[in-house]
Amino acid sequence: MTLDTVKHAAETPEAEQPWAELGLKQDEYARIREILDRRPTGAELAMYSVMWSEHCSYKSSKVHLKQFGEKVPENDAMLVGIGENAGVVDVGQGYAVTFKVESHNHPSYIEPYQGAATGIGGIVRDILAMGARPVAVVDPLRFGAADHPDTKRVLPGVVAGIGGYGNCLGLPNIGGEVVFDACYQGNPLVNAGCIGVMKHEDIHLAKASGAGNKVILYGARTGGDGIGGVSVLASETFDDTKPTKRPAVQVGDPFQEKLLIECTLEVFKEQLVAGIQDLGGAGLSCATSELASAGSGGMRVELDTVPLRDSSLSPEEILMSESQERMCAIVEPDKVGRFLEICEKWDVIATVIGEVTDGTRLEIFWHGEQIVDVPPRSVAHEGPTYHRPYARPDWQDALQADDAGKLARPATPEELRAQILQVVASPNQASKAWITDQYDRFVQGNTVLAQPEDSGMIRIDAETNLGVALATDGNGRYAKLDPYAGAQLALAEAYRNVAATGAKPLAVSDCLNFGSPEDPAVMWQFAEATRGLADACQTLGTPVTGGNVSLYNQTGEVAIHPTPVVAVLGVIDDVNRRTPVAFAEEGQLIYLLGDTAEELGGSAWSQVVHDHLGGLPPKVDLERERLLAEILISASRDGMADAAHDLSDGGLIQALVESCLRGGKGARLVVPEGVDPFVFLFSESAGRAVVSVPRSEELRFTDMCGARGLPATRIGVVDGDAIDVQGQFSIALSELRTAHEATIPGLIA
Amino acid sequence: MARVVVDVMLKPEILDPQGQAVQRALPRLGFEGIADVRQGKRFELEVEGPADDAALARIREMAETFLANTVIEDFTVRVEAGS
Amino acid sequence: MARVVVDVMLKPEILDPQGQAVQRALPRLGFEGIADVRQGKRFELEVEGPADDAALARIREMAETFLANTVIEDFTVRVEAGS
Amino acid sequence: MTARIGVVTFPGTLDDRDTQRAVRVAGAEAVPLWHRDKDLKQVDAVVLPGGFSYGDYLRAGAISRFSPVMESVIAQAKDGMPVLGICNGFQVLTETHLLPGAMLRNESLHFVCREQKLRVENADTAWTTDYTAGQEISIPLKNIDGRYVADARTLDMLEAEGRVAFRYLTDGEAADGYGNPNGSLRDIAGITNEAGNVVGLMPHPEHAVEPLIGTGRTDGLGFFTSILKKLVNA
Ligand SMILES: Nc1ncnc2c1ncn2[C@@H]1O[C@H](COP(=O)(O)OP(=O)(O)O)[C@@H](O)[C@H]1O
Ligand SMILES: [Mg+2]
Repeated sequence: MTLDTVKHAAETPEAEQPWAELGLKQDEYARIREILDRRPTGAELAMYSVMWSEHCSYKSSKVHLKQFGEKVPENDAMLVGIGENAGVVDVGQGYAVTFKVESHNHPSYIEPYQGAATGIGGIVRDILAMGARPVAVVDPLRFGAADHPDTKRVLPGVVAGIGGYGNCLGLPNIGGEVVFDACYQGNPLVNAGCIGVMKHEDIHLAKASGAGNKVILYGARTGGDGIGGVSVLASETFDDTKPTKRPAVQVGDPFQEKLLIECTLEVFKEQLVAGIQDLGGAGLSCATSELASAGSGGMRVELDTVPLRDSSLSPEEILMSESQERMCAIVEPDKVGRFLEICEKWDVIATVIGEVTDGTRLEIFWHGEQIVDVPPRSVAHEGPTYHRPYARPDWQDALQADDAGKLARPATPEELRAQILQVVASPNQASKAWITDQYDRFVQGNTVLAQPEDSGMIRIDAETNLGVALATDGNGRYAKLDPYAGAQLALAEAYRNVAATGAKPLAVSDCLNFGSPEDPAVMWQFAEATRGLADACQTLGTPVTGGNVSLYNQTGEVAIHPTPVVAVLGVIDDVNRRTPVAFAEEGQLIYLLGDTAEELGGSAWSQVVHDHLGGLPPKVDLERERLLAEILISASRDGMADAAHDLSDGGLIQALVESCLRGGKGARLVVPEGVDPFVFLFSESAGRAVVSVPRSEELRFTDMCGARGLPATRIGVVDGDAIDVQGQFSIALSELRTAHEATIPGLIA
Repeated sequence: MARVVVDVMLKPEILDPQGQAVQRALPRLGFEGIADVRQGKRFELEVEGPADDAALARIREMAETFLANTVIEDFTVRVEAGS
Repeated sequence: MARVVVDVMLKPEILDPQGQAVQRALPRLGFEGIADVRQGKRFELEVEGPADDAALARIREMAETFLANTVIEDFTVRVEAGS
Repeated sequence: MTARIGVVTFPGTLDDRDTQRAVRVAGAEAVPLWHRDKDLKQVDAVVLPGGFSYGDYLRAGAISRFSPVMESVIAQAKDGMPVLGICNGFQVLTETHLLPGAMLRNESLHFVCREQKLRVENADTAWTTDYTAGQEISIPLKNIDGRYVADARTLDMLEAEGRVAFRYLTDGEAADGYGNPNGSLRDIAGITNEAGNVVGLMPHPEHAVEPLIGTGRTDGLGFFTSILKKLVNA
């Protein structure tokens, strides 16, 4: 095959090109021709097609995501906002923290182990590219029904992949989620998040400036893996009848990535890097065009210098390859030598593949012949924008009218007791230890809290005890009932989880998992969820610093529940003050904070006992969330509460069971006068938490709640080895433990 | 009883970090002249009854659906000589 | 170029949980009649030059000191037919 | 004057910085050692920390064993220099044959991360004098290739010579950290060489030296205070 050079393209305007196979629409192809004023070469077509895919260009979502930048709350913590590899926030004492959540959903369905592993690898490189040392990962996961045979294939593979990669990198896994629902059967969600820490002056950006600076590609050799993965894999709905559409999956090499991390941190430390970008989706196409687009000039790349694993790769394939464990750095000429030396020290292959020019074009050459000559912004930042039609689905009213309040309730204390055991043992409410015990949570020696605590917490300075906390949450059932409220509830829950550990919520990242944007109903869910999240972030003062959108999560015509996953980052001045979940001291008083209304729509109880989804999700009261968080943080700082646990799915009883089992202590409880025990235990009203208060602190604590106007109800005492609800029932901890802990191993192991 | 061996190797286009790690270590250990190393899995199956065509067909199916992950791996099935 | 294969298997007296896990799963997948499964490693080495006695001797030494841990593993070395 | 304790970094080592911190928490000086360097910088003892050196490809510890630094470590260990191998470091020590036996994939085939209860069986090694024989401790454990095996003769010899240094405690609730987490023969968690200067174990004492971090217990600190006392008093 002859090389399709720029010259050749100009001379052969009529040549047929496979734009449709590469996922481009007719008008998009026409626009490329207009931009270039000729037909694109094969290499250019490859670049535009991957970079203009949904996954890379956010073409369906960006008109909605704009709100995150427009409705910015007052918050001076934000150092780098949306648009970079990850956002950066100031956490004090000269430290900055970067964090982000991303999806690797589709690859993980095809090849669970490698899909999930490379998901961790990708998010870690994003964090590294900001200049930070990665210090922890989290993994919000969604699978199909727990008893479905395919879940037995997908879940163990995903978990082994996340563990296999993250453990080998030496990153503690400090949190995440595991949710089962039939709607994810053909489309599991594998989201992965990472936190990194640096000093303010170490922040690095993805831009290529300074004519004459060298472009260095370093890390793994480039192979034929994942070619076209971005455009084909991430933008197409699965269709079982077309297995040929499944491109080669990518295989990760965590050892290589560990070397890449250490090597990169060392070149940062010696200030050898003027700009840097990780290679993720769209590989070199993305890295070169984004670096050049964000920089001041142009870029020239000699593509034939790229070290290959497979010498038969064509230039188009090299540009599109998604081989893992690669980075691209911009380095001043006199620093190149030292840069290469450090790479050699870490056994990392590094090659100068080009340089920054004082022109305006991204130019790529193959053995001396020009195959790409494009304005980089047109590839990286000026892709298509769709205003997709959206409409509230016609079934939404009926769904909301199907009120969970009508469902049959337990008639006797015995029935209530039985339903509690049933809920606590249900796959979504059961202990996830079988999964999380496969993740290293101790490595790096800075883990203050990890799962099953409300949020993970990492000490970032051993002298001052400064720490950061991270929690991720999302409830697709709530979001299905009301996507606007559902997104806000996800934020509220993560915010509450961070505050429950004593950390002050600072900033937000998100991963928005939805069905096909070509379906107006899905697009409406997306629009509502982003609007809800943006509004709530503004109210709570926690800006969205970055995130990820994953669309086309559906099997055939059926979309997953809209699943916005929200991560909240918090800061704590002294990790000694952190509050764990466990009730550890007999005699301490148990207080319920917040108000309990009858709210069962989308609840765990309605799902487990009645297999029902309908009605409205719990009401959102963001001012109440803020007040609750303030109280929880004060209680932690001033030593007024020894344990705290937020209330979410499963309601009060779920939280009590978790706190009791974790501490190995029981609780004697009294249902407040005039309250229905069933509602008291199972309602999922938001804005609530339970705390255990030492008797000596009771007055101080209740005074504080009273003065600030937060309802605090004394509901019992830590005592014995059972959960005993006066006049209702008693369940031994041992019985609860078996119910809670046997489920997942029984289903999956 | 017959012994059937199923060899499972990563497809040639798939990255093989294990094989690469071995290959890179060899020169350091003083072993030169090895141009490439690939590492895979070997399963030894003891079959009750003869390793006839029917048995081999079943084992091939087993390899296809279970022993190998054909998204990334190839396999071969053979009766071990002398068994 | 010649291809030499080194097979490394756990010694028979060493518990092989990977092989056992495979064996236990087989009946559930509808495969009967497999009495035992052992899982080991297969290395494919591409040798520069001929796979003559000298080369094989070196590879045997490599297997002995490096590719296998002879405290727990046995190995065999052979030239792949057709190469 | 304090003791200088070397901590080796191989490519893929993970717990080197934690181990250095543990050495410092105990009051000794931590000296980073690099795998390509034969020079041990006149340290008084060496720790081979945990991680996935060379990705644990081939076998855990198999490739690291051949690094230049190990040539020196092996030679000096034979001359009596104290060496502690933690997790991956233990795997390296068995691969070098400084300690007998070998490590295999966990019986469960899964990576396991948990708080683990152990009994210190031998409190006379260079690394365990701050414990008492029979003392029960609880420290983090995290591995996928942690199943210790050796032939029966070797095991009998280890038992007879008191060289089983640590054993997993099995009679209690898994939730409380009891149980043999990986299927190690005779519940062996760690062993020592004949001279007592070379010790290897799978669990991670360096993750249990500060009250707030990890499990919130400091049961692992004794390893580092033991060696410090020995070296300072020497
Ligand atoms: N896949 C996972 N990886 C790590 N931690 C997890 C995972 N799934 C759940 N967890 C942890 O288990 C605990 C309980 O999870 P969950 O019930 O979702 O918490 P909550 O409802 O308070 O948000 C949390 O600490 C969470 O971080
Ligand atoms: Mg929580």
